[in-house]
Amino acid sequence: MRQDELNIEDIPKDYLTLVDTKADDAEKITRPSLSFWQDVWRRFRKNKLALTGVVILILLLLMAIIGPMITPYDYRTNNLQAVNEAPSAEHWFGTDNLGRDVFTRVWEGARISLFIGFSAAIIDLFIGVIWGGISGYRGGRLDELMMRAADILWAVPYLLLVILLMVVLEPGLTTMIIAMTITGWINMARIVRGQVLQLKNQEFVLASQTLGAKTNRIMSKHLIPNTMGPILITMTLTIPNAIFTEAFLSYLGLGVPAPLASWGTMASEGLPAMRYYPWRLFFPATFISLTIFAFNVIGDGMRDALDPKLRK
Amino acid sequence: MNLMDKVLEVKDLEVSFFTHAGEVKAVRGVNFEVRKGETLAIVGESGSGKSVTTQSIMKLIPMPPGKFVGGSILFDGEDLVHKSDKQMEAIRGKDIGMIFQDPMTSLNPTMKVGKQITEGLQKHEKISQSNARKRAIELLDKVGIPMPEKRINQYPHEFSGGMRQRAMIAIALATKPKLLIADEPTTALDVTIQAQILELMNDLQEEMGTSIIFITHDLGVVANVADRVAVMYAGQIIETGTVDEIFYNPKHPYTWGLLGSMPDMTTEEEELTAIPGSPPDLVNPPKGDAFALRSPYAMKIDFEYEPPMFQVSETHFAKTWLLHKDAPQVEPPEIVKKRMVHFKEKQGQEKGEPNGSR
Amino acid sequence: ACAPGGGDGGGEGGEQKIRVNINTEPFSLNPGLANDTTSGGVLLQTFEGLTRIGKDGKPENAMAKDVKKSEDLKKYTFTIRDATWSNGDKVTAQDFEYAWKWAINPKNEAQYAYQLYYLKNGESVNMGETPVDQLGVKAIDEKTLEVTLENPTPYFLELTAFYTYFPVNSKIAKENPKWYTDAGENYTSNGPFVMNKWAHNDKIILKKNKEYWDAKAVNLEQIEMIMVNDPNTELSMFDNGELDWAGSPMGNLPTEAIPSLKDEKRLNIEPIAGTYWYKFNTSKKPFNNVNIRKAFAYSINREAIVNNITKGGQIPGMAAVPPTMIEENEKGYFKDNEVDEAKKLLEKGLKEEGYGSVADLPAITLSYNTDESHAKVAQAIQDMWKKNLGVNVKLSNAEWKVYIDKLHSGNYQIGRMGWLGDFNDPINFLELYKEKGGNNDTRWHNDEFASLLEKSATETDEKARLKMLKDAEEILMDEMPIAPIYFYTNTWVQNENLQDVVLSGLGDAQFKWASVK
Amino acid sequence: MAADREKIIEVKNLSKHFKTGRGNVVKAVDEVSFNIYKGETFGLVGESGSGKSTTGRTIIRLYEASGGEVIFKGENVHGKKNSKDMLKFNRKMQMIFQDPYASLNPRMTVADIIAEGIDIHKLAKNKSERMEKVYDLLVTVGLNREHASRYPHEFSGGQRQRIGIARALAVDPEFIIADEPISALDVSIQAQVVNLMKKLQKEKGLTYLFIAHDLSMVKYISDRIGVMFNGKLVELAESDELYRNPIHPYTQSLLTAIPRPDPDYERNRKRTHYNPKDLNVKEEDVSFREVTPGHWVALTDEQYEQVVERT
Amino acid sequence: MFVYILKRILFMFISLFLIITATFGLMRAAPGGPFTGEKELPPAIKANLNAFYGLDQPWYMQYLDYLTSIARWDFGPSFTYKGQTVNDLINNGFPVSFYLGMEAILIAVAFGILLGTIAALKHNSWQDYGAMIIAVLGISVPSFIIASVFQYFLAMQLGLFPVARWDTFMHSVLPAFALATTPMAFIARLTRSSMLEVLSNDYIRTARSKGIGKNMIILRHTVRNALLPVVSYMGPLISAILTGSFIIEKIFGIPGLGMHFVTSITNRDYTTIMGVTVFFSVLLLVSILLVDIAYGLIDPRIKIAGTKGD
Ligand SMILES: Nc1ncnc2c1ncn2[C@@H]1O[C@H](COP(=O)(O)OP(=O)(O)OP(=O)(O)O)[C@@H](O)[C@H]1O
Ligand SMILES: Nc1ncnc2c1ncn2[C@@H]1O[C@H](COP(=O)(O)OP(=O)(O)OP(=O)(O)O)[C@@H](O)[C@H]1O
Ligand SMILES: [Mg+2]
Ligand SMILES: [Mg+2]
Repeated sequence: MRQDELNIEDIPKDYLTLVDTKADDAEKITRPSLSFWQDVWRRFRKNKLALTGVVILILLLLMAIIGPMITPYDYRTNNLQAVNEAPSAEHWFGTDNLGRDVFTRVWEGARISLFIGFSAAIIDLFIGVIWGGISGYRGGRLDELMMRAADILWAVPYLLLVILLMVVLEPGLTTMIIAMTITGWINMARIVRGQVLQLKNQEFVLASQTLGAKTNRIMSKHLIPNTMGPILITMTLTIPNAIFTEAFLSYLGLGVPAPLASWGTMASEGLPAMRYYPWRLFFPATFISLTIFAFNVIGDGMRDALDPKLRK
Repeated sequence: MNLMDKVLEVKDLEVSFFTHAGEVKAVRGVNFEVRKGETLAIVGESGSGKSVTTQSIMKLIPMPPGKFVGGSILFDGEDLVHKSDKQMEAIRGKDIGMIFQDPMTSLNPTMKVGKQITEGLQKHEKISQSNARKRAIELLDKVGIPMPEKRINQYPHEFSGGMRQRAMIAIALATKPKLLIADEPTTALDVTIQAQILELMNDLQEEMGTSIIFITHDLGVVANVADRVAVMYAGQIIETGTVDEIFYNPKHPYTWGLLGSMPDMTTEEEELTAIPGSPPDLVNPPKGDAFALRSPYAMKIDFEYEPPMFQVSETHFAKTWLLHKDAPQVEPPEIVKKRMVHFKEKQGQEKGEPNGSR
Repeated sequence: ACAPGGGDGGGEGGEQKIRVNINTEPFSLNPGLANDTTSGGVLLQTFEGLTRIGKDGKPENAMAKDVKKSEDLKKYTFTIRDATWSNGDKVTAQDFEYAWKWAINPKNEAQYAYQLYYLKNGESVNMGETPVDQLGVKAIDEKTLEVTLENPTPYFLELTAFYTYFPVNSKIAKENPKWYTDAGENYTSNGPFVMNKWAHNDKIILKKNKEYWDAKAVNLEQIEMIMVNDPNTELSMFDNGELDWAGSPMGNLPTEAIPSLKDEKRLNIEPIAGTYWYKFNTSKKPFNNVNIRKAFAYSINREAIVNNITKGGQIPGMAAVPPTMIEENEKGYFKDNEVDEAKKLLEKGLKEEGYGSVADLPAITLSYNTDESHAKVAQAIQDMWKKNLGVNVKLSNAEWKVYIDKLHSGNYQIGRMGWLGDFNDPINFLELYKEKGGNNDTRWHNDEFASLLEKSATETDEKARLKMLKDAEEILMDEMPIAPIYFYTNTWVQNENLQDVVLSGLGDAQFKWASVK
Repeated sequence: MAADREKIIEVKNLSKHFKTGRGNVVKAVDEVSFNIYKGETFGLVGESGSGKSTTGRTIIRLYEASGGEVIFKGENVHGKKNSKDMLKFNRKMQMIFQDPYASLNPRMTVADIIAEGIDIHKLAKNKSERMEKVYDLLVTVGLNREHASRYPHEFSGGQRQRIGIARALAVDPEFIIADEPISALDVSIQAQVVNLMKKLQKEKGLTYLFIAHDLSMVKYISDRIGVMFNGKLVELAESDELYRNPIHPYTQSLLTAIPRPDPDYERNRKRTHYNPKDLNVKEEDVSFREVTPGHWVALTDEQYEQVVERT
Repeated sequence: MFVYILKRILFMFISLFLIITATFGLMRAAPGGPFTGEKELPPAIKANLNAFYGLDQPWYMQYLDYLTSIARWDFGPSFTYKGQTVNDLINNGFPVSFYLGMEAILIAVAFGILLGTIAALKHNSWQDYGAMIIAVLGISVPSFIIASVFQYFLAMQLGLFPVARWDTFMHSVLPAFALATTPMAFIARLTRSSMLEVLSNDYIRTARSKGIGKNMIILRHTVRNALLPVVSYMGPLISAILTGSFIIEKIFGIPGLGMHFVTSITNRDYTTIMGVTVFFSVLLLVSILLVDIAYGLIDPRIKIAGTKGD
């Protein structure tokens, strides 16, 4: 304590004179000004695990870009003299059943899987959030209608839908994304709806209503930004789902045509070889898990960073 | 007063929370004591550390991020700071009971009220299921809940706010604790129900001789319940004294602000004396007197040196440089001046008839 | 089959019990309704037709004690052997007549009724144009069955071994039209085994038929047929001693396991009557051009495919009819991997079609139905065409029915298909390309080819007939509406104690003579 | 004296019923009538759950009324209106909410929160004008320009409540409903908000409906006070009158329950209890009547006579 | 409550009707029919078959036929499995799928909650991270990979379980676990986060202030409350596990209903497609309803009837 240094009995006179405290000073906030996202970032940064996730994701993205370029092989040229070779100095991740370099193919596949993962997540997010948001916010009949519609879509056999799509559309990434979108958003919509039901009676929403705000505005400015936490968690589940749905759809002939192969396809194809050529399963499966791990910890980190309860 | 009567003695307590933002020094050297059968009121604005102080006594601070940085808490002569969780479990609910701030969230919504009352009883006393039930009914009856036999089988959401708070009181009192900590038990209630609850606590205290720590920031309530008052600001006690001393002869500008900001039924058109600004950041507590920045009576020294506790009377202490013998004489706000006049009159009377408490 | 390790545990101390996998639930165990190999695989053990494919792969008399053929090969008179159904009823000529007429009757839902079109009036009866009793089959008495054919059919005795020609216990079937849906009293059969239990989608248990006329020859007491539709699981179960047989013809081996099984010398390989080929859509550019078709067909390295990709001992296919039927076809009509020739042909073809060079040729789409192994072959061939011809090929796969639909409607350029022989005669492979419609997705037609097949139908001289068929095949290979890739084989592992399981050239397994050592 | 003043709001027999599960109906507001005059502060007090918030929210049409009408400057608020009329109405009537934490969107800057009304009603021609208005409003409520770019979580409760006030003021309303604007605040900063509201009333001629359950604060700020109990208005009078001469037993119990920061007073306080069941009064018999000019109470005939006799 | 359930049941019928209609439409629009094969059937045979199965009727007649027979809970004969009706297929397959599904759900719920609880209690400790890694693996490794890994290591190498098939309880362990991993992981994550939330509730502090020990608090005060999100996930989970068991059934050779869900479509077995879809839809709708009712039982505050609008 400072007063120790001070002789209480004998304080200089000028110390004991009133000073003028300005009213403005009283309102001063001593903490530096941080925007909401700066604040989120500051807290996110403290989360080591989440940062690890970011690093992993960046590395994966980087490898997806440069990975195929750093080998002398391409993803499709066969070498039937060198099929199913174990990892070696020549082929870091070994070769597959057509003698192609697994390393090259893994990173080529990363492009597809990461793209699919991201876009499915974003599209599901888009539709799910809007659908669930409107359903929850408007409530009543419309809510009932919209949720029952989701139930129906959920119950109709997906495989049939996909088969029909296959006939109507050209196979390829776009078609695949459409196919994934058909039912992918439902989960998201359910979650967002639940959140919105809780949020819509919050006073800041009411305040906006009394100012005359329309549904659009309330959704975009108030409801959705405050549902980010659960949305992020749901998204981290959407991504693995998308990666394997892609494999399934490619298998059915809806996705990227062979010899291009995503992680999901490579893992599914590698599975029967597990006992004989484990590297063909190991590498794609590991990278899928790593991606999902990264998304999960980032999602968790984001959720914590966005949580208003932890903010003080 | 007899020193042996001390139920609780808190010495130089320091509690911090280690968060992403840094060390939140929520309690920064708090000293107080509670004697048998008395009510100590702790007042102070939101975030001043009232709850953290009292929850520290029960060791209910979440750790991490919370941590005891220093000081001791002597309960019946034993230091609670170093007790293990298991040891604390034997004390919690049995010797010290606690009533929490928000009756709406402090009861488990999925457990019947009766069960929530008997739970603690069964833990601390060897008592049969049916006896515990009987006790619960008795307790509910005592706290004024009609038809207790029926009510114990209901869930909290079927109770009104006032009833929930009474149920909380019943839970805390079930084991007849020596010390009852009531953390803003009436803040969420409306005045009529608040009054009922205050009366109830008063009655129970007289009946059982319990010591009470009563936390609130409502000075009206303090005036009603307290024997002694401690005023907290920014993690420290800045003034403490008997209820009369605090209300009629306050010395700290923050206490003045508090008293000035409450209109009473006679306050007319004049402006209320608001305390401007917001509470200080406890991660980087201001140098010197934490209140200086918001105080109209701040002196230069306030920004440099933390004031010591100046003694005003045998029971009255205040932590402000204004009490320094060389400090300028300042004019407290009108309201406070009126109160001081009243105090002088009272003191005059008291000399005639000593020991004039209730 | 002398394999060290593995496949032990089987028939527990010489007990005559075996366990095999049949992949899936059979569609129907009524011979008249069955239309899939799984059903066929079961029926072959439980029923017996007039003939049976013997150990030597030739049809031999079974229910028929004696067969008389007319001069023109249009009339067959069968004398039925003294035999009984598993419930003791006599097997009669009427049972055959009943079964065949039931299957051909348009009121019944027999998908394979066309197998009976060889009988006189078969097709018109099935179309409802002729009454059922006009079908060319007649039970003269209990023991005599007279069969009249539409055309002389030199391979008719092969056909009578096929399940659609199996008899049915007419007494029971008349009383109880649903006799075939479950094992039990009503389910009687006349083959070496009788169905004891049918747990749908799970397993079928066959027991030795005590009433079988040749019961002496039958050694096995029980065959448990389980339905596990996963090759890896099948092999795992075999390795774990839970199966006595894994792989073809009833089940499947995982391709990835084949090299190591081969290394361990456990693998059995047997060629069968089946060809894996690519069809060209000859109605569309550029495959309307024979030189381009040939170029594509010649530039495939089949040797590499069978050695490195399929690995199951398949034979590179340079002919349409498998060598199990025509031995010389092992050599084929052209040379494998003839890249230089292919390049020349391509150049020529492109010129004919007005393309300046390969670069002008739009990317070719190679279609296949969704399957791991088809995908592999397609990718390999895609790469070969790219390397050898410089052609860009896109791959496109689709779910089976969608794929079939695509091919049937001519909505493809090159499509994969395979053919497994229904009966042991080259005609079965060649007639696929006889007409423009029907199964001929290539839309190719050649009058000479067609007339050769036509003539072979009435040719009674075996040698002359074979010559005609070979000539026809030569035309087919010269016009190249299809590019054969390889001939199928059966690959399997089996309990080393299990012996005398007879596999026919068509790839069927018969357990009649089998036993556990 | 009230008759010649301009009525800004007339609430006539307003009811709001909520359907809850099992077919039950909660009569949150039941046939409530009162007027508010231009420039005054009308206080509404009553126990928790008596329907104060519901009344306020129904007036501003956050809830559709189940019965009765609300006439704002001669126009029925609950009449069918197109969205343009609604927008106009939204400008004239505003609301300040109880919870300073829940009523500000944690993910918006203070500037965006305050400017929300400006954006919706397109009151600013361009960005800089919008920001100017925001700065003005901040100064008006005693905050400063730097606060505009900050987020609500950086403010104390009192400051937050002032932001809420600035948001309401942004559209230049004439009438503000303040639903317990201070109940959630710590006593020491309640005064900040009350002082500000008074100052604004003086400067801008605002009219307030001030909802609270703490009579001392309400009395301090209000000109007239209505007391609600169980969905009904039980007493209405000028604030001094109500304090001097509470007639309804609930009002009496409310007044005697208010704790005062005065230990001597508290030691001697006597509380009147109110339990409607004790009184043995049938609800049908009760009607709202004027006892003395401007002082209305819900009474039975019998009680009315007693009261009139007394005065 | 009663009225509410009645209303929900009415909605169920409407939903069901729409599902049937949509499925019928999709099914008929999909290329290929039940008799499409490599070898195209002679037209006569095709015509016979179509007549036999009523496919020669105009589509609306077929549609009405389906509707009326579905109303009688009679799904007609299977196109693929001659002599078996779709009801037979369901009656044979469902008990197996149900057993497997329930075992998997039990595993998923029990282990998921356990894992989630541990993670929440030891928040930010190695136990938390360990549980988290298990959960992430569970989410990211699909059931069919898990199944093969189990089969290889636990059945073949260690010989702890049979490789495949459906017979004794031991046979059901591996498939049930394989089926359970993903939902288990998800439940673990749900439980963890809701547990963390519950643990931060004031009433947990109240319980502690009574001197209740840690384990008791978890048992009595947190689990029930933390279960709500898990329960709301149960509705979709039940149907997902029952319909999603196809791959597991295939790998383990289990005669369940999940298989028909897929093969009926690839076979274009129209009646089976309809039957199985209707059956699963009813299951889904009922389980969603049950979940909503269970909600009210777990949390006395929730009046199920009061959840929708006002
Ligand atoms: N778990 C925690 N983590 C971080 N900081 C905390 C935590 N709990 C309390 N604090 C901080 O400690 C300080 C004192 O809080 P405390 O709850 O004791 O205030 P109080 O005086 O009880 O206020 P109120 O009147 O609002 O209840 C506050 O600044 C608060 O932010
Ligand atoms: N949306 C709603 N649905 C059902 N009941 C409601 C709803 N809103 C309010 N109520 C009920 O209406 C009654 C009046 O509530 P209201 O919020 O108006 O009271 P209040 O006087 O503002 O209370 P407080 O002082 O606690 O804010 C209460 O019984 C409440 O439970
Ligand atoms: Mg507190
Ligand atoms: Mg309210």
